[in-house]
Amino acid sequence: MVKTALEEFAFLIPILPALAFVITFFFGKKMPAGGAIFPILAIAGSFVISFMITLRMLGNPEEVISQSHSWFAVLNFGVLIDPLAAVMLSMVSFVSLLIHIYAVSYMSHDPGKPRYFAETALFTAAMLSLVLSDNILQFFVSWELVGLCSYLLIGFWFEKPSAAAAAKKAFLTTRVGDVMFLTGIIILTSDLLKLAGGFQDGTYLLRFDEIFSYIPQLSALQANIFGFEISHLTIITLLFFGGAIGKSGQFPLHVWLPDAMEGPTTVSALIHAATMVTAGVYLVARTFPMFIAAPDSLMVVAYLGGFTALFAGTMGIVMNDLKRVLAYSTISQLGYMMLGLGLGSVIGLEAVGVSIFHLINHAFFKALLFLCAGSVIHAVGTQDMRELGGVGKVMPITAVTMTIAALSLAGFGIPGTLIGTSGFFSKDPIIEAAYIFGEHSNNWIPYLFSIAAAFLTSAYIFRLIFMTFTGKPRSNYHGHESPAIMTVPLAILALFALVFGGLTRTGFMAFLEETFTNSFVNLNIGNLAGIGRNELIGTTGNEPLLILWLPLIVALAGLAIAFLIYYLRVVKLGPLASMKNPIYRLLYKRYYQHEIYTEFLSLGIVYGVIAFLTQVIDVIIDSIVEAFGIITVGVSEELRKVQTGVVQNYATAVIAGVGLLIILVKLIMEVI
Amino acid sequence: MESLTMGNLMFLAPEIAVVSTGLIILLIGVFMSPRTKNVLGYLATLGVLTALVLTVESFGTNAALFSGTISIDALSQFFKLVFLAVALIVSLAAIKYNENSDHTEEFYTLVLFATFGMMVVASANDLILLFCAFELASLATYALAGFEKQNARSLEGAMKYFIIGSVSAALMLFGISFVYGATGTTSIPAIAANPAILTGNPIGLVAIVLLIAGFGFKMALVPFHMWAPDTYQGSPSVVSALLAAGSKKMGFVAAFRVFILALAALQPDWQLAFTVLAVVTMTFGNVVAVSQTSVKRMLAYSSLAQAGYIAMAFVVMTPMALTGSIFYTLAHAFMKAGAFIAAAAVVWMVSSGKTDRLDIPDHLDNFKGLGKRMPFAALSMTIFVFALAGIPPTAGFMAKFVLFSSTIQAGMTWLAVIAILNSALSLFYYARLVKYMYFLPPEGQKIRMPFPYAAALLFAVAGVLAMGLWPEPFLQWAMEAAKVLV
Amino acid sequence: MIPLVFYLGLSALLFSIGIYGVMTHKNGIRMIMCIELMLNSANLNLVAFSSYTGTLNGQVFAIFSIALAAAEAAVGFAIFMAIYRMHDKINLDELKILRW
Amino acid sequence: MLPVASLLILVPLIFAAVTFLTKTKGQAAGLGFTGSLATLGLAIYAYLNFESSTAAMQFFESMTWIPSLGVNYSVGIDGISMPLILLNAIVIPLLILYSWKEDRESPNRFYGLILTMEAAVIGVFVALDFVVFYIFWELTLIPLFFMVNIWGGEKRAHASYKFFIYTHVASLIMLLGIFGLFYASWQQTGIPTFGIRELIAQFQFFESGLLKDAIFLSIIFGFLAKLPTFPFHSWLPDAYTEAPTAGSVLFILLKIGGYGLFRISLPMLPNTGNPELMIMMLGMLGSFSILYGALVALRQKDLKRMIAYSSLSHMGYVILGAAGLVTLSVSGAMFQQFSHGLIMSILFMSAGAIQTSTGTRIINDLGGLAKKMPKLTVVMMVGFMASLGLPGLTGFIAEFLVLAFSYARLPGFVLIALLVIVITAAYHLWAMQRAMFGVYNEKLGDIRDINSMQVFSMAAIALLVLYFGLNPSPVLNMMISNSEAIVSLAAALGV
Amino acid sequence: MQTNRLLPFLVSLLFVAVVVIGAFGTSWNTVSELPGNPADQSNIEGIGMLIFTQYAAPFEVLSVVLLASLIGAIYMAKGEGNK
Repeated sequence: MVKTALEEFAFLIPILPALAFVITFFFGKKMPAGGAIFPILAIAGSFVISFMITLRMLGNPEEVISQSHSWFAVLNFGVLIDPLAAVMLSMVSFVSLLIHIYAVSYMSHDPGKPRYFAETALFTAAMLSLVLSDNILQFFVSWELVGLCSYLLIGFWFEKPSAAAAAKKAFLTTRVGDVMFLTGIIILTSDLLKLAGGFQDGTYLLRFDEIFSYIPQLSALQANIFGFEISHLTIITLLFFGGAIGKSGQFPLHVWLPDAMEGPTTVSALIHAATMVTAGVYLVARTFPMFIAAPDSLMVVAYLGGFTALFAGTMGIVMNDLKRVLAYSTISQLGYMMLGLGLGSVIGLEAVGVSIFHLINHAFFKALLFLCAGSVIHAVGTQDMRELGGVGKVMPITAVTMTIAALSLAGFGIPGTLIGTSGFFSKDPIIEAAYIFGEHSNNWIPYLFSIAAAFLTSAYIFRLIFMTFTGKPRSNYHGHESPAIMTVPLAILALFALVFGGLTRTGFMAFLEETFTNSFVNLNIGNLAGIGRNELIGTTGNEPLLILWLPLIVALAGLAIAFLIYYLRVVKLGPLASMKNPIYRLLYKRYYQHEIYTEFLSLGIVYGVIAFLTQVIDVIIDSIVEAFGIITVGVSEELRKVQTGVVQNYATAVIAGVGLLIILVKLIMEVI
Repeated sequence: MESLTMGNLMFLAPEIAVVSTGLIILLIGVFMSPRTKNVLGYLATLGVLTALVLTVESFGTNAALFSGTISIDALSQFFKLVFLAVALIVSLAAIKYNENSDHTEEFYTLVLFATFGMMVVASANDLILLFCAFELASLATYALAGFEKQNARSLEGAMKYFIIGSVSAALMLFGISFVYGATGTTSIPAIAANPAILTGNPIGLVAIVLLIAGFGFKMALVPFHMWAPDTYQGSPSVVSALLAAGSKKMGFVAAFRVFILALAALQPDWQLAFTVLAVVTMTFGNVVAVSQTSVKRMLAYSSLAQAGYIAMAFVVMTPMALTGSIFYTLAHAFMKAGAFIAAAAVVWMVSSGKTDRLDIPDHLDNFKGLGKRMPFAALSMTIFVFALAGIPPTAGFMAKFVLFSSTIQAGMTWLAVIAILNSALSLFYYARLVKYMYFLPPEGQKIRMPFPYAAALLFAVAGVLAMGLWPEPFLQWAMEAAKVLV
Repeated sequence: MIPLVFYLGLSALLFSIGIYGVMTHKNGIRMIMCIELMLNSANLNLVAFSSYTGTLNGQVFAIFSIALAAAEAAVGFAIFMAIYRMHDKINLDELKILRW
Repeated sequence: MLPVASLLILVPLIFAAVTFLTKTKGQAAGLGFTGSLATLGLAIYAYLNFESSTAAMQFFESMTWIPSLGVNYSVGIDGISMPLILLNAIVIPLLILYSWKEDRESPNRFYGLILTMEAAVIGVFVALDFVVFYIFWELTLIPLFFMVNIWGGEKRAHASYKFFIYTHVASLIMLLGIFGLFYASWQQTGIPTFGIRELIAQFQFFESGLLKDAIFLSIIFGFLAKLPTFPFHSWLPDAYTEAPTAGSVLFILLKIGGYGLFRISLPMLPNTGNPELMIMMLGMLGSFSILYGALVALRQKDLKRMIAYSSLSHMGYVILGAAGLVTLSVSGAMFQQFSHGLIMSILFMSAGAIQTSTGTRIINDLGGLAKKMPKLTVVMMVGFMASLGLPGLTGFIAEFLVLAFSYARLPGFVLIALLVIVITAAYHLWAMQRAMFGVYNEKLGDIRDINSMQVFSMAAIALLVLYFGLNPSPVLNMMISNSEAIVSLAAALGV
Repeated sequence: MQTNRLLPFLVSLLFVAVVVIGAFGTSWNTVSELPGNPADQSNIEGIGMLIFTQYAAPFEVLSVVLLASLIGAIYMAKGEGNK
């Protein structure tokens, strides 16, 4: 009986925060703390439901919750809670709950509190709805709504021009990805209709089970693009991945994420570290059966993920802004997750487990990093690391929790044992999988990407730790430790960042691997991989010892370098970190992305050339229309002069008219 | 040779009513003082109204009188309805125009005699009668056009009207003489029965074009239209209404009778001639109207354009087209007469005030803010110009609807396209007039509309809307009339 | 017997002379004279046809048309008198306030 | 059962006539509001008694009018017209509320014209006879012409002329097509009729493919110019921009072009000489309009002009969906009409509110208005988001249906339209950022937020946008029934 | 009007040419013999008969024409002092 009861509450998971949004939005002003209590209670409710469902499902992963209702036409909305969704729901509601609590204090001085809490509540609702959607359209709808909330929250301090600009940039850049995603959905819809031979009564066209059941047929459809025969499934999955690129800040659509740090730090923690940006990873995981059945798609995912992990790391290492370092770190870690998923072409369903495991752990330690950074910014009033230093003395709790988070991020742990941070248990399997991939296909590029990125990760995060918390203050700030309402969430998160990975390691992956074999869908991943011409091989853990230890070694190397340069200051950075150094300039200018994307592509090509030319065409079309009027008036002005006013001329006209008309008619009659 | 009985005379009751009213007015007017002469206007209105009722009642009768020189049929009765409707509007409006004038009786007698002439033309079944009646309508209106003897414009308009009218009369007579020479008769049915020489010889074309010139003068077809803008502009507005709405239709009915009934054998020739004239006329009228600043002159050019549309019937020559064309004449009578009366109201307003442009009393500038100064005049003028532009639900729309659609039916899409584009072009200047009336600030006081103008406008508006909203009876009559021609 | 076309030619010539006069003379009186010439050339036509077709209609028509021409001339002269009163001359080409 | 279809025309018309005669502003606005409420009541009555699941004509009335031409006064409501009638009936009372507190000269004319417009537009929607249809079609021109000319902006005269004459020409060309249809049918059946359904049914029996194409093209030209679509849109930016706010909203509610497309052109399309070509043409016009409108909007400096071009871009979806010729794409196109009416009303009301308080519409002269006008900002944000196709609001439903289901037939054009989504987002967000966010431009002085009436009316529309975005079925279902009828007709002919 | 006589001349020439060509090019249907000596055979009687029988209607109309032109001419020609 408990089971049925729980199922019936499932729909409340997104509804509760949504209601909180409405209440806080309209009545928040009249309430203490901007009505924060409603979102907190609602999200707590969501968390409880999610967590209970997850717990129950751990025992019986085949029995998933699936409810569908007709929305419009052949489309539906519904709830699907399978292992994948369950862990995501729990994580999202949990992190969101902690951050909301933290924000009560963090935002306490801001007059826009009601708006803030309303928008974050809406965000949570949308994110939860995204996670538990049972069809691709609801997924997309929620996907867009979280994007909207991201836009609104980045631009929360809209009076700051930079915030308004960053919000716009975030929305537009992710919109590029969204359009690809939408295109994928549209092609998918069109293909499904074709394959199903029209609308079938009783089936919901875009529900995941329906989609998955057509994977072989979709794969068989071929399109000819520039002479290449490409499977429709590949096109669709790549377009989906395009959406994921935008949302999860993968190269080349990662540019918005660092700018998004213009929003309040809590927003960065919630949206741009823990939850929304992982939606892209979640999308790929959710549609993993399609990806694995599509030739070449996972390869693209792996390459782009790996490259992003490295690429973002290089920029993270030169940033001076506390939050920007974290932002690049997020991009880099999301790259890891993508890489993990991409390696599914070799390790199969395990990739989902590895990647989502990293996603969850990342949520904890990255949220923690941001909240710690927020704590520092809240106390000190600046986020430029060059002006910080020695904060550890003033804010010990923050310093400790942040160091824990950093260790987790860098992936410290002892291979072969159960000792290690959360990040260690989820990042290392990815790197190991990359090794297996390399071994299997003699393609070492993903592995090289991942190992290099691991080094950079360690380097930039300890650079941050040392620059911020050690040494002497480099500017005149007055800091103080944050109040308990802020430090308690920090501590909770620190706990999770430290031990969650170690505790759940074995069960977690096994649990997630049940995602595609249950009462909702029952897929044979091996067969699907065959369709995608992917050969699956064994699991991780049997690599040479060096390979197991290598990630730790490079992480230590990174730590050591950071320690030498930023703590002991044995190396003078002056000439190296100057704009005269082309490599530094390239990194500091972030590979000239602003110049290429904003100034050249957007303003130059689209706005300056294409839109300008269209406007010229518009003027021409308009002039043609106007010309009719002008010509008519001109002709009229001339023609009226025929009427000279002299009666003799009138008579002439009459007589000439008679004569000419006779001749004219005669001539025409002759011709005809 | 049948004898003239009272029964036969009853067929002519409308004509008799009109002409005798004219004579009575002339007679008693002599003995009245200028102040009491207003009564004459009402008397004339009453006479015209009586004739109108008699005409409507006589619908459906057919008769041939006076040795077959007069034919009473649906066509004649329909056109009499047109002329009498115009005469009614003009008589009503002229009550105000002739207020305190010493020459009321002359005015009304001439109006009524002109109307009588037009009515006879509508019935004429013999070229001699047709020519005489045509001249009657012309002669009476020459004097009317110059009725404001102290007004240089009025006189100039009358003079031009007279010169071109006389030349055209001569041309017509010349043309008739050839027709007579070729057939040996002046009776329309007899001509139709004996077209051999005309069809086989060049003189047929010459005669046709001469006749077209003669009728085209009244119809105001380019290039026989030259007098029209000047005269319409210069004449008193009520007279312009009579000319544009009434006497123009006389040209059409004469042309219907002479070309379609008498010279049917020469259809290819006159069809071609009318094709050229119709297209040139509607285009010229619309284009030149665009740049006019005098409202009456603009209406004159618009009247040219409308003549071009009506003349399309001679080109298309299907029963539907003739129906449309005949329907159009009635619609145009209401619209154009109404529009000129509205202009007359403005001219009156201008001359009774001091703030406006007096040199050209019907200048567009004087229409500024008319919506505030004389709301009813502005509203009815708006209805008239929108009707002229063919915007539903007005008579103009229905008329164009039937006429243009018949062009499509006959497969002359090109002609329909020209006509439609012209119609769209016309909106340009009509809309400008509306703009002046409603969108520009008034430059004078609000003025109470005199009753006669209001009554005349009301009648015209009623006609325009009735024909737009309930065209069925009018269409039936027009169809009957068209049947006479086919 | 004089062929009919001679009459027709003559009347056409007369008509053209009238036309030419109307087109070139400025004086109103002369113009009316020219118009009369045109009307009369048409009458000549009518009478000639009447004789050559052996019907009398044409001559009746001619009589009517003469009467009409007289009436027309009367109205015309009256209009010119009014014009003369106003402008002290009847040069019709100078009356062109109404144009364009 | 009330004769709802006729009453829907008559009630606003009568109220309009009475409103014209009122003397004071209070009377005029009150009477106008009452009239529009009465119409709304009728529309709701019709909706409640409406059977959504059938494509059949309901509330049908017919009377002979001009028997000699086969003209009947016949009216009726079906799933194509019902949503549009509702749209007008809902928005116009709110529009009157919106402009309640504005001071303007001759309020009696203002409110009278709004009601006249309502009557004329509803007249087009219910007409089942081409003559009735055309009469109301043309009648819609006049109130707008007056509206723009009396209360419009600086270049109002030019704009109103252009709009009036341009669309009149298009209507006349459409009229030619109607004539062709009428006579060709008359010739075949021997019975003259102007009945829309009868003539469309007869259309397939015409022998000459050329004739069919000519008729089809000339009729659809009238609709396309009214919608409008690239390249027949020149009248739109000027007219929309120069019109007063109420006029712009009335322009938006003027959904007769798209309505004609569904009512008349689509059922005819499969029977034309070369349906594939026609579909390609429509698809091309649709996607080009989407692209073109968005690109030009991107470069506009004037807020209202930008919205006007965005409207052009959005109407492209209507054509694209219609060309898709699949049940759901056609329904999507119909839904786009409905949704566009609501969304653009908000946008034009917002632009109008900004102009009234700041005195300018130039986006770069604004800035930071969100601080001074928070209420407006919220509603405007909903409008902008809906306009750029954010899910959860009506715009998305329509765009998704159109794009997803037109793809099968017109993949290339759908891809073009998809690309534009980013540009659409770009100009909306740019305008939002420049006008509403950032530092407040102190040159604008002290400005006021929108008044409570305006908040109410705009928020009501915004809520509708949200409601129908979350639950489109109430209107979408009736559209689907009718689209099915249209598409099955096409499918039967193998198109 | 010395300046502008060429055009009128050409126009009249055109007119006369057209009419003359038309008239000369036509085979008129004429009686073979003209009715004798007009002095002997008066047609006054015939004309009179026609006017009062067949053409009574034009005759009546003509009377109105004369009256109308009388009124018109008198009205126009009368010089009322108030110039």
